[in-house]
Amino acid sequence: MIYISWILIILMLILAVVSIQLKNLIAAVVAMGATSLIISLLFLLLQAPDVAMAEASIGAALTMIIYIIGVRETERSEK
Amino acid sequence: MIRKIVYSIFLATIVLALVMFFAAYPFGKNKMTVGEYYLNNGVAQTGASNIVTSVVVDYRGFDTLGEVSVLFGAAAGVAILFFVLAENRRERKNITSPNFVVKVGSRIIFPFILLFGTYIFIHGHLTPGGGFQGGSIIASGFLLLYLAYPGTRVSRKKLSAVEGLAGLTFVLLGLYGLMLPESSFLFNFLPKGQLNALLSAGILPIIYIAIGFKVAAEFAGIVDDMMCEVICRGGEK
Amino acid sequence: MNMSLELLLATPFIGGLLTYIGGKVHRWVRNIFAVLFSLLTLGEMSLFYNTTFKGDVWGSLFGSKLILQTNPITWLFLLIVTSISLLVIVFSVDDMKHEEDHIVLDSYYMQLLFVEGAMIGIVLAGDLITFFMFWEIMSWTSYFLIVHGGKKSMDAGYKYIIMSIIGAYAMFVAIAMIYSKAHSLVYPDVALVLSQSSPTFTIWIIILLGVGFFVKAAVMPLHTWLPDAHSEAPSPVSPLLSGVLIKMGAYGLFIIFYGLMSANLAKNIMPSIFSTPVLLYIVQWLAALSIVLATFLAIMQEDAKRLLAYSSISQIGYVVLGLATGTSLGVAGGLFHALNHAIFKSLLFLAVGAVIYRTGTRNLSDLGGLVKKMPFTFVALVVGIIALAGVPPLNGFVSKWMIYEALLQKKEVFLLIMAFVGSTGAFLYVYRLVHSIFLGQLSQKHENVKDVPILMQIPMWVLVIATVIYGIFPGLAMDVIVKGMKMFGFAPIAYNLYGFPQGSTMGALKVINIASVLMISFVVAWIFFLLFSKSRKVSQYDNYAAGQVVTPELKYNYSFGFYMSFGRVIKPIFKISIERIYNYWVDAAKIFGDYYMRRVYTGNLETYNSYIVIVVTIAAAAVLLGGKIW
Amino acid sequence: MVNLANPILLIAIPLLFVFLIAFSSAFSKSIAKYLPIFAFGLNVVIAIMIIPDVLKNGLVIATTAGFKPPIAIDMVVDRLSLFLAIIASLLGFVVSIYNVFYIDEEPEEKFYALFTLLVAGVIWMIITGDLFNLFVAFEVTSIAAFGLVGFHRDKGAVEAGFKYLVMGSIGGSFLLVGVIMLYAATGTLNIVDIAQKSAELTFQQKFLAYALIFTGLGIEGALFPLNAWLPDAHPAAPSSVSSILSGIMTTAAIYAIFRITNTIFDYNQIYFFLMFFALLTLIFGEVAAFFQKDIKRMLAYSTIGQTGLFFFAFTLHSTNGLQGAFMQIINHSLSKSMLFLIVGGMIMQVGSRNIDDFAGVGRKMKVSAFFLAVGMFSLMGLPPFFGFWSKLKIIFAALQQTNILMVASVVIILLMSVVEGAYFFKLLQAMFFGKPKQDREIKEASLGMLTAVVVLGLILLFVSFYPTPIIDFTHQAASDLMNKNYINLALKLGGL
Amino acid sequence: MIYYLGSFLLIAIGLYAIIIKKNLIKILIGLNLAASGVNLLIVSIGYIKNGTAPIFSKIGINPSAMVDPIPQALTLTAIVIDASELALAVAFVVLLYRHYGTLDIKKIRSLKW
Repeated sequence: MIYISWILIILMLILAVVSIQLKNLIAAVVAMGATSLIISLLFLLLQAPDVAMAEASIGAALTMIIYIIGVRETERSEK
Repeated sequence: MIRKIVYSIFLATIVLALVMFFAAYPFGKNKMTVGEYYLNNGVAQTGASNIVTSVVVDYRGFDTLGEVSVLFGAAAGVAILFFVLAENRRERKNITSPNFVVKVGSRIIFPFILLFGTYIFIHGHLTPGGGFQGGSIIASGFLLLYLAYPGTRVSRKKLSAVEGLAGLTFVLLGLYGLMLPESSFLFNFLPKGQLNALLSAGILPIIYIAIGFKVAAEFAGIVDDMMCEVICRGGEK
Repeated sequence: MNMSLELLLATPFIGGLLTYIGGKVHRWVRNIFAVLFSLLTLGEMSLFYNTTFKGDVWGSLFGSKLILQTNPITWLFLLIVTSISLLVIVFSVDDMKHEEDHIVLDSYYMQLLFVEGAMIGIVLAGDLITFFMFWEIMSWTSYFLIVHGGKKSMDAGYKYIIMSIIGAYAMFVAIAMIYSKAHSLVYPDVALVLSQSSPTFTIWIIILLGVGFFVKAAVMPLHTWLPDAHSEAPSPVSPLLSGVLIKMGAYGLFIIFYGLMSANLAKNIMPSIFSTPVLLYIVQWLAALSIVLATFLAIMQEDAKRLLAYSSISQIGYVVLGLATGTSLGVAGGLFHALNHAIFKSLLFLAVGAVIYRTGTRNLSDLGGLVKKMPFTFVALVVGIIALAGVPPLNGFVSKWMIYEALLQKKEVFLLIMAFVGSTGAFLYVYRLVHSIFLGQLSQKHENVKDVPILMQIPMWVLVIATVIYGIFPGLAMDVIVKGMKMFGFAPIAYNLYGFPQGSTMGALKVINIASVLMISFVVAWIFFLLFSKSRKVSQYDNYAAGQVVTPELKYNYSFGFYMSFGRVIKPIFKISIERIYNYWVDAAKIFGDYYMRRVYTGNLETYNSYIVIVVTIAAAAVLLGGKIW
Repeated sequence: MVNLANPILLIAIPLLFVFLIAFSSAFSKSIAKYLPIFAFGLNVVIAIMIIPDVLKNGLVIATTAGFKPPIAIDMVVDRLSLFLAIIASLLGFVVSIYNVFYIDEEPEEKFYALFTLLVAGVIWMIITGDLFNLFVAFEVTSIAAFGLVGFHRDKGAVEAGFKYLVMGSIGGSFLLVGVIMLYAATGTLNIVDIAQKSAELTFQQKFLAYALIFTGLGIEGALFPLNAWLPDAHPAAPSSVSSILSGIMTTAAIYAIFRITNTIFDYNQIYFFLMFFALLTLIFGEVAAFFQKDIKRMLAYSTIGQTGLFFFAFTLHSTNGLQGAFMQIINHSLSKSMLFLIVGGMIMQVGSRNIDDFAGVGRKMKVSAFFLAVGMFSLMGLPPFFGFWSKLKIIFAALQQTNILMVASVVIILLMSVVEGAYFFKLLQAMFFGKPKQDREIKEASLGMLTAVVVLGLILLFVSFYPTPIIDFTHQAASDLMNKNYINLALKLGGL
Repeated sequence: MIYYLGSFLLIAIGLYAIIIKKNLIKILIGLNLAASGVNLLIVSIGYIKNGTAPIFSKIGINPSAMVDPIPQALTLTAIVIDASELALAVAFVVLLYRHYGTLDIKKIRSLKW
């Protein structure tokens, strides 16, 4: 159980850094969605199924959609 | 460039201080005091098998009331910001209509998503999940409709009616608790029923259903405003 | 019986409100109410004149009682306040009539009565909180009075309110420091605390309170607001300001020097030079400086009201000089001069106000020759300037004489010289006033100028009579002053109704003799003038200058730059003007503040967020470094 | 009969009306306009009915969900929080009357719903007894305020709203981390319970949690480095909203800091550390206000200055200091909200927010100009008004022990009130004695808006001329909070 | 222990993005990351070594083996609050873009001191 969480957390941190540094905003938002998906997996590992479902459906799905609509309305890429 | 380094040093000190604090409370240690009480007699007092739900709705129900009003505030805020007078709404012309597969597929999947969402918030007090999760699943169902049929518009009147009704049931249930001799807000006055039965745990399922409708309506409202922002504003920059 | 003090204090305030409401009803209702209520206050005051009774508590705040009390000294100042306010209100009924349209006169009369009420509150106060409360009410109500005078008066009022707030807050710190030690701010307890506490504490208290009173009494370094405020204020308000308001500063100084600090306390807590404590000595020198410099400035003025304003600064310098001498004669002289100055300065301001009411200008150079047109105002002005210069039969003489005598007895030679320079200077600017307004040729514009209506003349005549009475019978005021000073621990001075008896420290003085001699010589000169036929009656305009006929609009009596030559002598003194220094510091503070504001609230969200992170990092660092925060 | 004197109703009723407005907007647009008035009218009545219990035993605890406090969330109402709740409901009532005449932009029912939510959130923050519930109330208030600040949707409002939102959500995250650290240390979320359980924790362990909570609430409570959003947000919001924002919202956040600092983290160094913040807030607030040309920005900066003042009074850590702080809170919330309402009416008449265009307005709008002068004098602390008593109390408390630092801080305070006097008199002067420049025909604000102003003005005048009940009330409240019987009363009543 | 470290680092990355990045969307991403980090921290505090999810699907499960339910309840609320805040934030960003025409925070400075 320890090793899976190590891998997942490191993956999450990498994805977070990626989502910040990416120039293309859509890709950045997708990376952010991926981090929250991994976080909901971590919640499962922490024996918190309720929160995992909430994080998945709200954090990953709805927030990402709202961000993508936001990006579509403004500029696609940074600078 | 120096700014980046300086700020990273600041953030490093914050992280270090946090680590120092949490060193005294190692990861797996049992830090519960009130938590013990909930685990030991949660089932007896609220009748729900999912203790998290009993904490969310019954013991700390007031937090959830606050949380629901935050969501209401956000939906109202987005509605204010994207408010467009009726007369200068214009349909956006050049929307690429999605191909056939998406249209047919979404029409088939949509009822199943609704079913799945309602299943989750009806069984909130038995299985993991509840009003919030079920509601957001239904909202993503609506999202699917927007993707498949860009022109569709959910009537805002109905949405705010559902929103208002659900909120009213929540608060009125709470106020009814005050009428009783125990006179405390959100008191669980209905019979608890036996464990793991669908109609158990008093007012918990009713509240969670209300929350499910409310969250679904509000997120649908927000997404509808956003999509309307894209469609009916004419999309000009 | 004790209901009276609260009633006396409340009447002006209630009167003010009723006048305001009356104003809504009709103009005359308001005027009548204003005059009625100030008359009522004067009546109440005279009803209890010369009776003293210890404090009756009208409230309590944070553990210290609020007390109203009276003693003869308060009656002296009450007399000044109520009488001058009544005369000013009567004067302004007509004077402000023509400005009915754009100035809101209802609030003007209300503020007049409020200022009167506030000053009564100050004088009656038995403890420092009531004193301070009415002190601040006086500041902001008088601000509203000053600002009624049009655009320039707004800047003058603004400067006045800022300086008086600074002064008030200096007093606030002192009161708070006393409260921290004594928890009760009634005068006797405060005196007790001051006598027990450490010398530095007492000196700090005295300095802070002194700053507050110096600002209001316009002693030299803090006087910059007075010339603008008194000259820009509407004409009936300036007599109230310079006649009465600055006396409150003098009353305050009297209270802290002789009320809070017992007579000998000053001696033993600080070294003394020439037998006066060093603090009082500095005050003496400041007063003397302000006498001399203000007189020089008054001489140079072109505007009548500014001239009178600077003369107020120098005359109040006499009062403060008298108070600071410390001997009973000097203090009595100071108090008496305060009364006299209130009377003749208000008379002068009313006279100049009458001239302005008729001619519309107060610039000395384009007035002239009004003596035939406005005889009564001329007589009033002449009586006022004789009193101001300190010529015997009128009231200015006795009090100045007592101050000189006190300085002589204390062998303060330099101060005496400066006082003399001040009073001789007074002759110069006093003559300037009467010469350029009334003597000389009448200019075209003022052909049809008549004298002021009756309602404006009555206050002037009352004041003229008052100067003569207090001039000839100084005893009237002296018995109140001496009885009051006995309560503050001063040796009594021998005096009688007409002046000072044979053996008194002051040397013999019977003003009635001097007055009668003057009267007789005046009559004799008048008879000579009538008997011996004059050569020929010549009209002022029948003259020539070097062959060129002088037409009526060309006036040959010069009045612009009257003392130009004298001005060149004292020019070097005025290179450093205190006003410029203050403005310099205010502007520097503004630039400094503006610069830092611009850098902190930059409008950039990034910097705002970094502020938040910085605050948390400081806390985190503090925890990491072992949690000792300095 | 159900006893109505239950503090929970103070929050439940406005929330009920929020959802009622949402529900009713589906049918008819116009009734949403009058619902907030009923909501807060009921609130004021209930709050007044609670007064006898609070006076009797110092504290009223209302539990939710039928369980004792540490298990469930409870509402703790002591003297001052009740008084603040009364002021908040009264302001809500008065301003909702004002709103009916002031708001005419289109999404009206959304505005009224958010407005009711805002005041409900403020009352929630004041009386909640549970730490996480405080975070939720903080979020409810902020989200409603974000929406309302952006209500006008013009360039300034949107920028101000966005900045306020970003800073508010950072504050929310820090507050949440702080709350969780306390939960990890003690296992409960009830304030009184945490105070008991965390008593033996060393300073080093608890200080970071306190710093995070302080930052979170400080952003909302307009303390110096954290209040950069306030000068943009308050002017951009509609005047009725900014009167609630300045009047009671910042006060609620500061009151929350008071309660948490006095119950859970009670060290002497903290008060020294906070005094540093308070003085900076005062200085920057007042000096910045002096340079403003826009009248609402000036009032917003003066809010920062006043907050600095009563936060300084709190950091004196003595009963007198607390009493001075409470009196200043009462003075500030009454007069500042009245000022914003008046200025709102005047801007509607004059058409611009620049001070120079306000010349000569005082003559035309007599009643509102009179109450403007009353409010400003009370804020400045000039004698006959309530501000004088509270400033007197604060300075007396500050100079309790005359060491150098205290005298220096008192000098700073008085210098800053001179600056405050400077810019208020500048405005008064232009208002009353300036010549009206432009031709716009200015007439008095409409009757409905005036009733709101007159009600607040009369309360302020009553309190100024008869301050003794308020002084005793605040003295008792200060001694309650000071010598910890907030905790022992809660223990006795709450039965932990 | 890795969970604590992971959540602290996630919060730090979020804050880093908020302060350093110029683009509005990146700031919002930073906000979301910081909020998710805080949620992860809350849940990981409630975890008890080899405890099970706090659901009594069968009668017989003994409560002492269960994980602490309170942090999960708090996280549930916190997630929805952050989501609603960020929805409003995106709305503000869209309006800002329409008024200012740019997403660069440095250019959105019309309200100065």
